[in-house]
Amino acid sequence: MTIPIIEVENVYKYYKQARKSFSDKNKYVKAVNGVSFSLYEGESFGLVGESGSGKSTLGQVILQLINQTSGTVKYRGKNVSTYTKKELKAWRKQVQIVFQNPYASLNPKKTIGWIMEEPLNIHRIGNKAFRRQRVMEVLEEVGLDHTFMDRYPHELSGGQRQRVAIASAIILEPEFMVIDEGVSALDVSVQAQILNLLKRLQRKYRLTYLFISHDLNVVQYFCDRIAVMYLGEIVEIGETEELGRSLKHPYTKALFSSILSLDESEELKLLDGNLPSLLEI
Amino acid sequence: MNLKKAKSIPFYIGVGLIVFLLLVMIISIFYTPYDPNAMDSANRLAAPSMEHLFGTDNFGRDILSRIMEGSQTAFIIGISSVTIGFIFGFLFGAIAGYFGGWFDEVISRFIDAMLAFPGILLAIMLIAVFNTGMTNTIIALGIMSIPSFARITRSSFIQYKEYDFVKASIAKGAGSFRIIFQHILPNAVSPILVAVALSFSGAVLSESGLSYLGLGVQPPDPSWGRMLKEAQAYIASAPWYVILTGLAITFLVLGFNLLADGLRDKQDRKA
Amino acid sequence: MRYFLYKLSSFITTIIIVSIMIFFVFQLLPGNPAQIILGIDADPHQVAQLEKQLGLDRSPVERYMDWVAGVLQGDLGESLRYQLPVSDIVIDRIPVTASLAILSLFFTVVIGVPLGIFIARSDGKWISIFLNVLTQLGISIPSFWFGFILILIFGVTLQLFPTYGYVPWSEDFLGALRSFFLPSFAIAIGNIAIVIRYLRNTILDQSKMDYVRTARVKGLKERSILYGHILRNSLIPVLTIMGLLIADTLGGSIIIENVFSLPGLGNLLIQSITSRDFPLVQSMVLYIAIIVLLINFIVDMLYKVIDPRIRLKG
Amino acid sequence: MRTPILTVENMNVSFELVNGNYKALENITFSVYPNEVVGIVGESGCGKSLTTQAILGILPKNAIVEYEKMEYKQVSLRELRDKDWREIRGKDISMIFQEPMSALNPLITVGKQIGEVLKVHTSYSKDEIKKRTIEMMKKVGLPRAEELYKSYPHQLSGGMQQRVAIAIALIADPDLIIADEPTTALDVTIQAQILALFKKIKNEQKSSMIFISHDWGVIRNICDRVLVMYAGHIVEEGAVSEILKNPKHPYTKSLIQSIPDHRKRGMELFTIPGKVPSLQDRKIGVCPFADRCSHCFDACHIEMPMTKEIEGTHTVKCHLYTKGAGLTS
Repeated sequence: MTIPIIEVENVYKYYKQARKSFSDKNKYVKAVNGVSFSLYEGESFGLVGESGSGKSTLGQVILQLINQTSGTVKYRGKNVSTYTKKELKAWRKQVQIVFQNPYASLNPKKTIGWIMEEPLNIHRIGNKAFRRQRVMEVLEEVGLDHTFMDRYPHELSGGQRQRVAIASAIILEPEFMVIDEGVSALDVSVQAQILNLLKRLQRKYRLTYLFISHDLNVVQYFCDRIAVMYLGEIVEIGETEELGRSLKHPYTKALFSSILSLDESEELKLLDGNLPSLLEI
Repeated sequence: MNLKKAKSIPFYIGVGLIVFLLLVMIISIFYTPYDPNAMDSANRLAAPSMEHLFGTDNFGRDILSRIMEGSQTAFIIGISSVTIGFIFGFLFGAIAGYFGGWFDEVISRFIDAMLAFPGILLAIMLIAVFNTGMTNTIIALGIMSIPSFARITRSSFIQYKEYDFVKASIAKGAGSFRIIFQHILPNAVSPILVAVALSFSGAVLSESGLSYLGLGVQPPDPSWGRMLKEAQAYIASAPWYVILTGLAITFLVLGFNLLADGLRDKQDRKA
Repeated sequence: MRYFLYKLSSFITTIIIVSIMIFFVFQLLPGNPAQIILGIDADPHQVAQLEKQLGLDRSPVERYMDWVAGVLQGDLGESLRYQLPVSDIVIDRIPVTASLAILSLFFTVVIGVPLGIFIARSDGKWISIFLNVLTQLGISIPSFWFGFILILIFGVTLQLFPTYGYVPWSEDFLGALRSFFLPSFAIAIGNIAIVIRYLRNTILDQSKMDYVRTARVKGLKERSILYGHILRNSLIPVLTIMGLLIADTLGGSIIIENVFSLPGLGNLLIQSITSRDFPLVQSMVLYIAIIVLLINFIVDMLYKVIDPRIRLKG
Repeated sequence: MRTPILTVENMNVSFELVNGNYKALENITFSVYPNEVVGIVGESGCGKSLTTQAILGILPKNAIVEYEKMEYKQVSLRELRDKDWREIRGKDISMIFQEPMSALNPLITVGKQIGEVLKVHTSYSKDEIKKRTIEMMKKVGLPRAEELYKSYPHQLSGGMQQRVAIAIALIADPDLIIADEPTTALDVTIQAQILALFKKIKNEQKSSMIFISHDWGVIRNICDRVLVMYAGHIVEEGAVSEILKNPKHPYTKSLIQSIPDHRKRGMELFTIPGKVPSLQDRKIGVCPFADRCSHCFDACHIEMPMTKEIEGTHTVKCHLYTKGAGLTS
């Protein structure tokens, strides 16, 4: 737990709002507003915040699916913006992403087998027989059998699709994975299955997770460290156990007091006054 | 019969009309009841009979034979102008939608500008400059259908570019080529197919209009629109001439419109 | 206000692009207008002089600027055939085309909207399939051929309406209405079918929305739900195709004026093409395109008034 | 025993789909008492929303609803004609939905949408309606009510939109409010505020509520009694605290155990194998949970268990308590 695998330094992402008339000045939406933190090998790092807080944008900036306005993202000490095209492609084997909506994250026109094989095809790994073998192995790994190979996404349930999305992400045996609200769309019993699966895969492949979620219960269960994002900034960061005890930022206080516990002794307590929501500012 | 099957009836009517007229067109290449251009001054404006099923025109020519021959022109114009519109529209739309930036800005402006011309006016203007005739009609109608293809292609590319499965594939290292051909195109096929069918019916309709105005296909090439122009003078004395020729146009256009609607319906039901 | 400025700026940009497109398409014309006016046997010296007079000796860019500057001042150039300013000729023809377009749009709305509502409510399986095919038929019929059919039925057989020519409104209001009735209806038929189909679809879509459920649990009558909630939301998308319908109407009137021998813009356009009067054609095409753009601009403004959600999202 | 405000006995709902007729709800029986909040909990596809929509009669046309008895304040709803039904909706029974944005008409000001209920059900004058609307808006915690009266839904945040929806549901002072996942679409901090509002309503209005949620945390915080639904059946019913402390049905047990929270960190979460069967895959006449249940035995695949009373109002539908030895754990 000494060398960081990912370092985010002073990252900003501003979106330019389209100018609608000649008299307009350029306006910006500050989706990510000066964020720095590091992720260490093998940990699960939680990123919590409400909708519009910039947590998803940050996740995609780290994977360079969105280019940051300024700041650097380092992978194992190397600035990823300086990668050559070839280096970038090689790096993409090491880092993966799983999205929230299992209905949008699989190409509806392709079979599960094709989707699973795609990463191997992109990186030209093995021959046809090897790839097929590997796809079946990984499918089994996530709890699906080989009969799924010829099926299309619409024939699968939400939980099954999410397993396929995870399987196609781990088939390249990455080191780092962004889980962008990866269990939020699922029912409780299915969510538990997927969370257990992610934990098991983490142990097996020594994965590092950036776990993005709005659900504090899930994050507190799943993650070792938590960062709370609000209006594009990280307002609080710390070990999961400690974070709950000593809250400083008013938003984090409100957030933690909103957790609905099943424990008899914990009654829902509400802070006085309305906290400004993003949309009202 | 269940609702889903019943809902497909118009689609099959459309396919039926197209197949029927396609057969008529193919037959007409080898056989027509009479020589479409053979005049018979003794038999002018004859009403439909066993001899002349659709009657004869003002020169005594067999109307059925002329309608059959006219179907060749309709299909040629439809297929060629849709091909032109599709190739250029798809190319512009795909590049604009996928890469965005200034190129998209320029293309979108041009699409907007071309859509400002009320349908047939753009074709009329081009014909005015290029002159009439089969080839120029095809070019004019082809250009006319570019903006709709470009717009549909552009919007599907923009739409699918933002989909999670495309982003997931980029995250796995996929390049533009793979993204376009494996991920976006297979999903964009159905809206483009709908546009092909609509564009075909639009071309047939516009050609008949242009030819009616004398700006489209010129003799000796046969054309339903020009037949209607001739028939207009005999609307009172030989109404079948007008009615039957117009029905041929209507059925072909209807066939493709029903086809397009059915395709769109299937696509919506899947989504 | 910002919405207005934004729409205005895109309206102007589009006009500029349209005018450039038109101008340069006409630059592709083979032959020399001066030669065309004076005939093939004309004295080359005279031709050169007329060229200069017409400005043909200058660069296309300069001539484009001249043309645009003229258009901005209401000067659309001079017709070769009539030897008259284009704007004078065009102005005479406007009332006919405008009457056709307005009457045709009137038919479209007055017939299309109620039928659309009616059809959305009749949800029988077979009736809706039948109406589906019927409205497709309406869209597929060539409007000029439908004009013939109307002439055949109402003009020739029933003798209810005149089949060609027109009477000015100022002379005989009823007579004018009668003369515009059939051609307007012929133009409208396709648009009526489009409005019916479109409105039916939007009503059916809107009926599935959550706010309809809210209205229902408030205890509203089905009638009040339809007219108070669903219909307003359904008409907004219909308004978006209004610009398209108006363009269609003008396009349709180009042909229909020739069917009914009405001396409107369409009639003039075809005549000037046949007589190769290109300055007239060029200006008229621009003129019609600007009208369409202007109407679209107005529709956009209306849209803003009716839909409170429209801010700057375009 | 108090008299219930709403009683439903043996309600069945089935859907006529393209390829046949499918039972979506079976033998739904429950009551709601005055000033009581009844929760309905379960995973998606279990029939929570269907139950309430069937009661209000707002299901799509291909749904067939049958019941032995359905009474609102001792009046059978079966005999009601359309007109009388409309008088009950909105005035006596009102409803709040999950997505506040889409539940409001985008083209009508929020003030008008709230006041519309009074326009339909009362003969108040325009001014009176406006006055009451603004009062109600203040009551549900909408700031600057006079200004907001004239605003459109899209100008409000999600939390404020949901407050408008709540105002619509409350303004005619109904005796029963049905809330269908009213906080699910909201951010957690906003959810906490809305839940506090519901508590206030319960205390001040003295109305009854049916509160649907998939979230046990929400249920625990707001409900007195809870119905646990699985695949179209009510499998367990009882006081919330009792069920959380002492769940009897294997489904309820494992569902509660599979909820992640910080106390379970580092532990494997309890899971139920498989998923909720879709409408087409359901078996009729047997225990719906049998295929996923680790305690299942012969009887579970043969017949549907009877309702067994555990203690007071706590009941369960499981063969373990009628035929088996009961669960020991």
